Amino acid sequence: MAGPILRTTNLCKDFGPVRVLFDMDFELQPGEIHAVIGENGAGKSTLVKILSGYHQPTEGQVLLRDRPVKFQSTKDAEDAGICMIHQEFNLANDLTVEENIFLGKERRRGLFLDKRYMKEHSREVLASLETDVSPNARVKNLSVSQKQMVEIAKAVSRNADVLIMDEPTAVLTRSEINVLFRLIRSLQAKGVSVIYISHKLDEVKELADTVTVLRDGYKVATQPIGELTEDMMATMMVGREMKDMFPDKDLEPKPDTVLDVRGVTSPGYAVDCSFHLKRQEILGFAGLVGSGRTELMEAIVGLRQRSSGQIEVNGQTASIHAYRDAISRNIVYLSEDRKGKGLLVEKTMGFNLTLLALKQYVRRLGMIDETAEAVSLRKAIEEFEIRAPSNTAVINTLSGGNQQKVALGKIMEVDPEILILDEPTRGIDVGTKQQIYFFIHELAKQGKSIIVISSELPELIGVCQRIIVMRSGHIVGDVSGAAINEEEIMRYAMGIKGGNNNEQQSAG
Amino acid sequence: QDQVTIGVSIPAATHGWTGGVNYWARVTADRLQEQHPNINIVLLTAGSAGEQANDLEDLVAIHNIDALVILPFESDPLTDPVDFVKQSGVFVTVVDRGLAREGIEDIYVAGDNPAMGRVSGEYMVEALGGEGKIVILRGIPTVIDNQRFDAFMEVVDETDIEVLDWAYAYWNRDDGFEVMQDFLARFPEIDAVWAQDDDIALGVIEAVKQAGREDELFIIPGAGMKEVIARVMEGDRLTPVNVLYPPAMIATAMEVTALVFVSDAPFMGTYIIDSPLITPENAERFYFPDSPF
Amino acid sequence: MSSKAPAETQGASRFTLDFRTLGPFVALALLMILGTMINATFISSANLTNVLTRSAFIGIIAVGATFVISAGGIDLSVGSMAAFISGVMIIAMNHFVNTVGVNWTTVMIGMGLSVALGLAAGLANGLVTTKGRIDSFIVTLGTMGIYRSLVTYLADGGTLSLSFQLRGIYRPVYYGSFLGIPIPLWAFFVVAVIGWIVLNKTRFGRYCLAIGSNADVAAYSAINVDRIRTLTYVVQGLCVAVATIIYVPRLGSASASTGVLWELEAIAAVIIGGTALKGGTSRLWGTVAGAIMLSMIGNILNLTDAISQYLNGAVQGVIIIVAVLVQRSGKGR
Amino acid sequence: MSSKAPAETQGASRFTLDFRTLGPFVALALLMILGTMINATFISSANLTNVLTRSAFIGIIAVGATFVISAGGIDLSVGSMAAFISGVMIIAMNHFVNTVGVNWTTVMIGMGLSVALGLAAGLANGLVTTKGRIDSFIVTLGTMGIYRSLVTYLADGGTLSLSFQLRGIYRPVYYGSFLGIPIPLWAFFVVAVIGWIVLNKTRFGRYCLAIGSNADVAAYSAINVDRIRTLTYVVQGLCVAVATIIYVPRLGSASASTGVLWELEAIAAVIIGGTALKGGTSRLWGTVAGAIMLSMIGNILNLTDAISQYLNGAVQGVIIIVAVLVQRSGKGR
Ligand SMILES: Nc1ncnc2c1ncn2[C@@H]1O[C@H](COP(=O)(O)OP(=O)(O)OP(=O)(O)O)[C@@H](O)[C@H]1O
Ligand SMILES: Nc1ncnc2c1ncn2[C@@H]1O[C@H](COP(=O)(O)OP(=O)(O)OP(=O)(O)O)[C@@H](O)[C@H]1O
Ligand SMILES: [Mg+2]
Ligand SMILES: [Mg+2]
Repeated sequence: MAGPILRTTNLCKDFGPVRVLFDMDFELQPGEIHAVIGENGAGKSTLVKILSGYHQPTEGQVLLRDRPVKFQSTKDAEDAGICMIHQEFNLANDLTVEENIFLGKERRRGLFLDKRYMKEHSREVLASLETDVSPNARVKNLSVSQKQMVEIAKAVSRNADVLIMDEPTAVLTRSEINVLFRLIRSLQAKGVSVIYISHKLDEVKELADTVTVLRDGYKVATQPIGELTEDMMATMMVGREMKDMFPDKDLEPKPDTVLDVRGVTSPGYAVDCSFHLKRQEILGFAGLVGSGRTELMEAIVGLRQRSSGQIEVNGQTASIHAYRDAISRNIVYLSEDRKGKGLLVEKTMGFNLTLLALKQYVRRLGMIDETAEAVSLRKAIEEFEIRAPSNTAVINTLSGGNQQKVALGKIMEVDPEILILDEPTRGIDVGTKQQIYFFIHELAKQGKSIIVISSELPELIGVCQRIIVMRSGHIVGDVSGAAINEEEIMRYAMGIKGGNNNEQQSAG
Repeated sequence: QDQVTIGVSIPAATHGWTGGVNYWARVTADRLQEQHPNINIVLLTAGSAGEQANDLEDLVAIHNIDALVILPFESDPLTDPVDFVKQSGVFVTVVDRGLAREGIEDIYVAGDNPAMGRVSGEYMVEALGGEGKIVILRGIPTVIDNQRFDAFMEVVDETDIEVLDWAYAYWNRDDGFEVMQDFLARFPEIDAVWAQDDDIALGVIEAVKQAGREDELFIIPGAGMKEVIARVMEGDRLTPVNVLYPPAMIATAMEVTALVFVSDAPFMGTYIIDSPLITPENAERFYFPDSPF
Repeated sequence: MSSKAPAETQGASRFTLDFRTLGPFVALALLMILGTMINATFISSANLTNVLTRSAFIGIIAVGATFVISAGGIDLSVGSMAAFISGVMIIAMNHFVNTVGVNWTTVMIGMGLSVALGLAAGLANGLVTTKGRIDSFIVTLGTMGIYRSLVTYLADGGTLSLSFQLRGIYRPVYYGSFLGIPIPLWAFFVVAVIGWIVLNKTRFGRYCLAIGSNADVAAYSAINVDRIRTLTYVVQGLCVAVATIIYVPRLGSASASTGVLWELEAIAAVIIGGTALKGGTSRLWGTVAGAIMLSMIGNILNLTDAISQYLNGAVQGVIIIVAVLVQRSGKGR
Repeated sequence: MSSKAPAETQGASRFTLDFRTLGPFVALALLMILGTMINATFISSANLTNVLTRSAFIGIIAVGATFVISAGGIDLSVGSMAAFISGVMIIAMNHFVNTVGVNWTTVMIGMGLSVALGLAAGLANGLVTTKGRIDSFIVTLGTMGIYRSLVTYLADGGTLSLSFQLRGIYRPVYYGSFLGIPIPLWAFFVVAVIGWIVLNKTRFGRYCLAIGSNADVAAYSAINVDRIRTLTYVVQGLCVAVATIIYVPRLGSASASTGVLWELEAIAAVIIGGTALKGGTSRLWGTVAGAIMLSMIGNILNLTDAISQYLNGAVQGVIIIVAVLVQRSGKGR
């Protein structure tokens, strides 16, 4: 086949009075893996949403195999062979994995659903993703990474000619990413074209054939990957040179323990976990998907049932039964599930920003000081460089990365001493990531203590002084200093090192 | 002659009897307006006591009525609102349910609820020969229902008639059917049923038929629905009699009220509408095939 | 299938799973034990047959309500819709008795008309809800008033009665039996089985759940959300029509008071059965159990005079809440 | 602030924004024009005062319902709760008239009792819903039956009447005026203003909206979801108590039929006003407009005899649907 399979000319998109895409000329060649990168809010998601029928362009054209097309809905695009994995989860929570994978594309035998086929097929697709999610599992009971795998499975099972992936790996660990890449390459071998959006430039370098860079709604460049380095891509994205991704490791934890967790068990998820956190420490939590890190933290801060275990804060036993008990001890938790647990997507930035810390804004007669809220909002927008259509914008209208920034701003409102950040840089561009790393570092410097859960090992290695590794609900490793390197951590995570369960619980 | 506006306020047609009231109010209004060009009648129906109080306000404020004919949804709650209307200089006729305070109304057209219970009771005693087992289906928990029930019990209590149990059937056929089904299942021996209302009775009849116990008992309905009166006329064994409680009393009240304005004769006072026993012999007199009730 | 899934995820014990699905049936069993203790007549086959047969109307309507609710809607108009359809059916049959005669054809015409009206009324509810983008609560509150008024108007405030000659023919549809089981029960059973199959084995059923769970996701999955939603109201209308066909031969009449509060009973049956009011789940057999429970409570209260009649409603309320508590207690949340 | 948000999303023009919030008021204005066209007396101050005063009961109850609904719940028990509270109030006042005497103290005791009962009944609804983890629809359907039965029981099937001596004292609370405006209207206004402030300017109000919008997010924002939810029912109970205090002097009695269907009217007022049934939004002034509209429709139907009384319900239904359509038509979606 000659010529691009999918092409746009002069594509523009307005949301009300705001233009977010300007004269976009984009080309996707058959069988290529085409990465789209750019800062948060650059317009990546908007572009691919137009290509897949979620949005209609304000101006310009989309051409499929050189024929102009006007997708009125995702159905039109899917019928034309274009399928997209949404940046935000697009799954029906009450339905099962299998039901979601086949939603809108059910296979029937006569009048009835061919459940056996669909279940089998779901199982196959999930197996090809090397994930152990059951087709019968209900989506609302899955962890975010499992949900992401279901999203991918859903898209893959549609046998599209053009597969669009909007940050599929934001919540995946390295080994899952490897699986995904193998899958993408095998699809490519079958002639499928892939648009791949990611903020992880190393992945882009590894996977993509071509890169398009967007900035502020404009296309900056389209280049073959060959000559590009990660630094060059970052520079094109951000518009300035990027250096020193991570802050210096010049901080040493203070000797006093601020958080001491002993034998915490959350039935079904985390078993007898013990660890401690010192003042000024940045402690990482690594592990494969489903290792129970999220659940352990939720159990610690009172968001999840705890069947046993003790928690000491600043040397005193703390009875934390509800999240507000944790908050009152200046412990906050940033959820990995931004849309489901982190932010009210139908409410404004301001509403969300102050929700956790609302007590601080209460004045005379229990009235909320809206002026003070507005001040905080402006400060947060400045501090986190949140890019929003307006200060009263609803979360739904922010780009994924900017939503994450609001979520970060929200927990900072309570001025915490201990921060537990679950995937804090999920969906954040390199420039901002760098800011967040320095921000974490700065917080530690101010004497705060931070736990970072991340599926990106380089990130953990870059910012953390010590890293705890979890595997299937158990703490299996604890590395610090020179021992912090990918091989070592992976060995624990995969169970090659650290042996079986109970040995290392009170390590460190 | 001056224009006269008469407001008529009655309960909405939510069950058979009130349906009859609505019918008679409408036909009487049409007839009176035709006969007396200077009379204008405004008819309002209400779904609850509160709504009826609203209607009274509207009749005074908007329609500027000279006379009010009201069949109160309930006596007590409407006493004050009717008093208000009276105090604004309106001629007031109260129908069926007397107000809780005396001396408000100019004319009272009274249905006799205790009489209805008493007549039913007396027939029951007579037909059963003073002994037997009966069940009772009552209407909606209201004062009217209590009056009928108490009067009935007063008669029956003196005899050897045993009331097996009673239950509310909400003046409704479906409830009559279901409650009777359960009574039939529960009591192997029932000699008679006081259904108190024709709608309830029609449900009871179906339940009895279904259980195949038509021969063992009889039913005393009440009010005077045309279907039931037809049965009485035919000499149906299951419903040998009926006890009148005529919805047409609203027509009487409207008529008398209109006469106050078109003739100079004094029509004040109380008009009692009897609750006679309807038997095959006199049934024809109470049969109005055009009425929906 | 829908019943199995959660257990698999939570890796929880089989027991939780079973208890959750069985919840309504456990509650039903407890209620039956209670009934038998209060009065042994309760368990007699005659009484149970009465109770089950009575539950058929609400039950059939509740099957339809399960569709509407699982897709995230609500239909308050079912009771007055039933009254309206009964009324029109009776008028039509009384009319055709003169031209067509006293025979099954006339009854069939009435039945056909009932189905047509049910479908049309459901369609109207559905279209106004989806096209007008109005909350189904408001739309069906409105149509509830409309149908109720229309039947009052048709009956001229009184009662519409089926011609006595026709009743003889039509009667067996309520009072007759087949293989010893009353026809209404057969109808209930067949409607429930079909409902279950449609909800659980067809694309339409799956789409209902998807829409109830998350309408945006459904729309993005190329589902015609408006059409499916509208169809749920049509299914509800059809169920009301079927219920009406069984209802009319029972008393042969319709009036302004026919079907009052049926909507609340039907919705209660659905929710007692374990379907969530917010949509996204469905437990059709739970609905069936819920409907039976509701008519059983009334029956039990009629079998005893231990409790003041005035307090019937209170006992009913307490039992409903306790029944739901019983079935929820198995859940972890 | 919540009222502004959605419009901006759509990046739509200011007009859309305004229209959406103003929707119920536009509908109200249209209704008033209709009323005036039908009968010029409609617009007379005497008539308008009547209508507004009448809307106060439902209006005050609907203010409470706005809290419950915005937090994602529903309360079906308000009508029978009002009846029950009226009944207890009347019994108590009749009792104290003998010991305390025919004076304001007795009336105040009654009022205090009303408030206490309202709070308790609301608390019961809230606790059963949250602690029992039962759908509020079922819980309040149950308590609806319970309160209704209790008042029937207290009234012994008949009517409870306030002693006529006391009525004279208590009467002005409904029939009196202050600065030319009837007391019930003042009460409605004050309750609405307080309700608006609490919903829009306090932490509690914020939390209601957060919970209604997404209860998980609320929990992850350290909000005590169960407590806030429970409190919304308590607020509802308090509003019912206030409405009852105004209701009792109007008719001076309570019976089994007091307050029937008020729950539907209150919920309808809330939804007509623009609050979504699924929670997460609140339009308190919309609720006020909705309540006024509902009583205005009844009034307008009384202005004319062009329409058969039997069809009142149909006209009412149509107007409700059209009113909501009118206000929704401004929306993009
Ligand atoms: N529905 C909407 N209404 C108004 N503005 C919107 C809407 N959706 C997106 N935007 C705006 O469009 C711009 C581009 O958003 P987009 O989601 O395309 O960014 P992105 O490149 O995908 O960013 P990220 O990396 O953070 O996901 C942002 O400024 C965003 O706020
Ligand atoms: N709702 C649920 N029901 C049953 N099992 C669950 C549920 N959620 C998670 N699990 C299981 O609990 C364990 C830990 O879950 P989870 O994947 O959230 O851990 P994690 O370490 O936080 O992973 P991630 O890297 O995705 O954050 C896994 O075995 C997972 O399959
Ligand atoms: Mg994006
Ligand atoms: Mg996690």
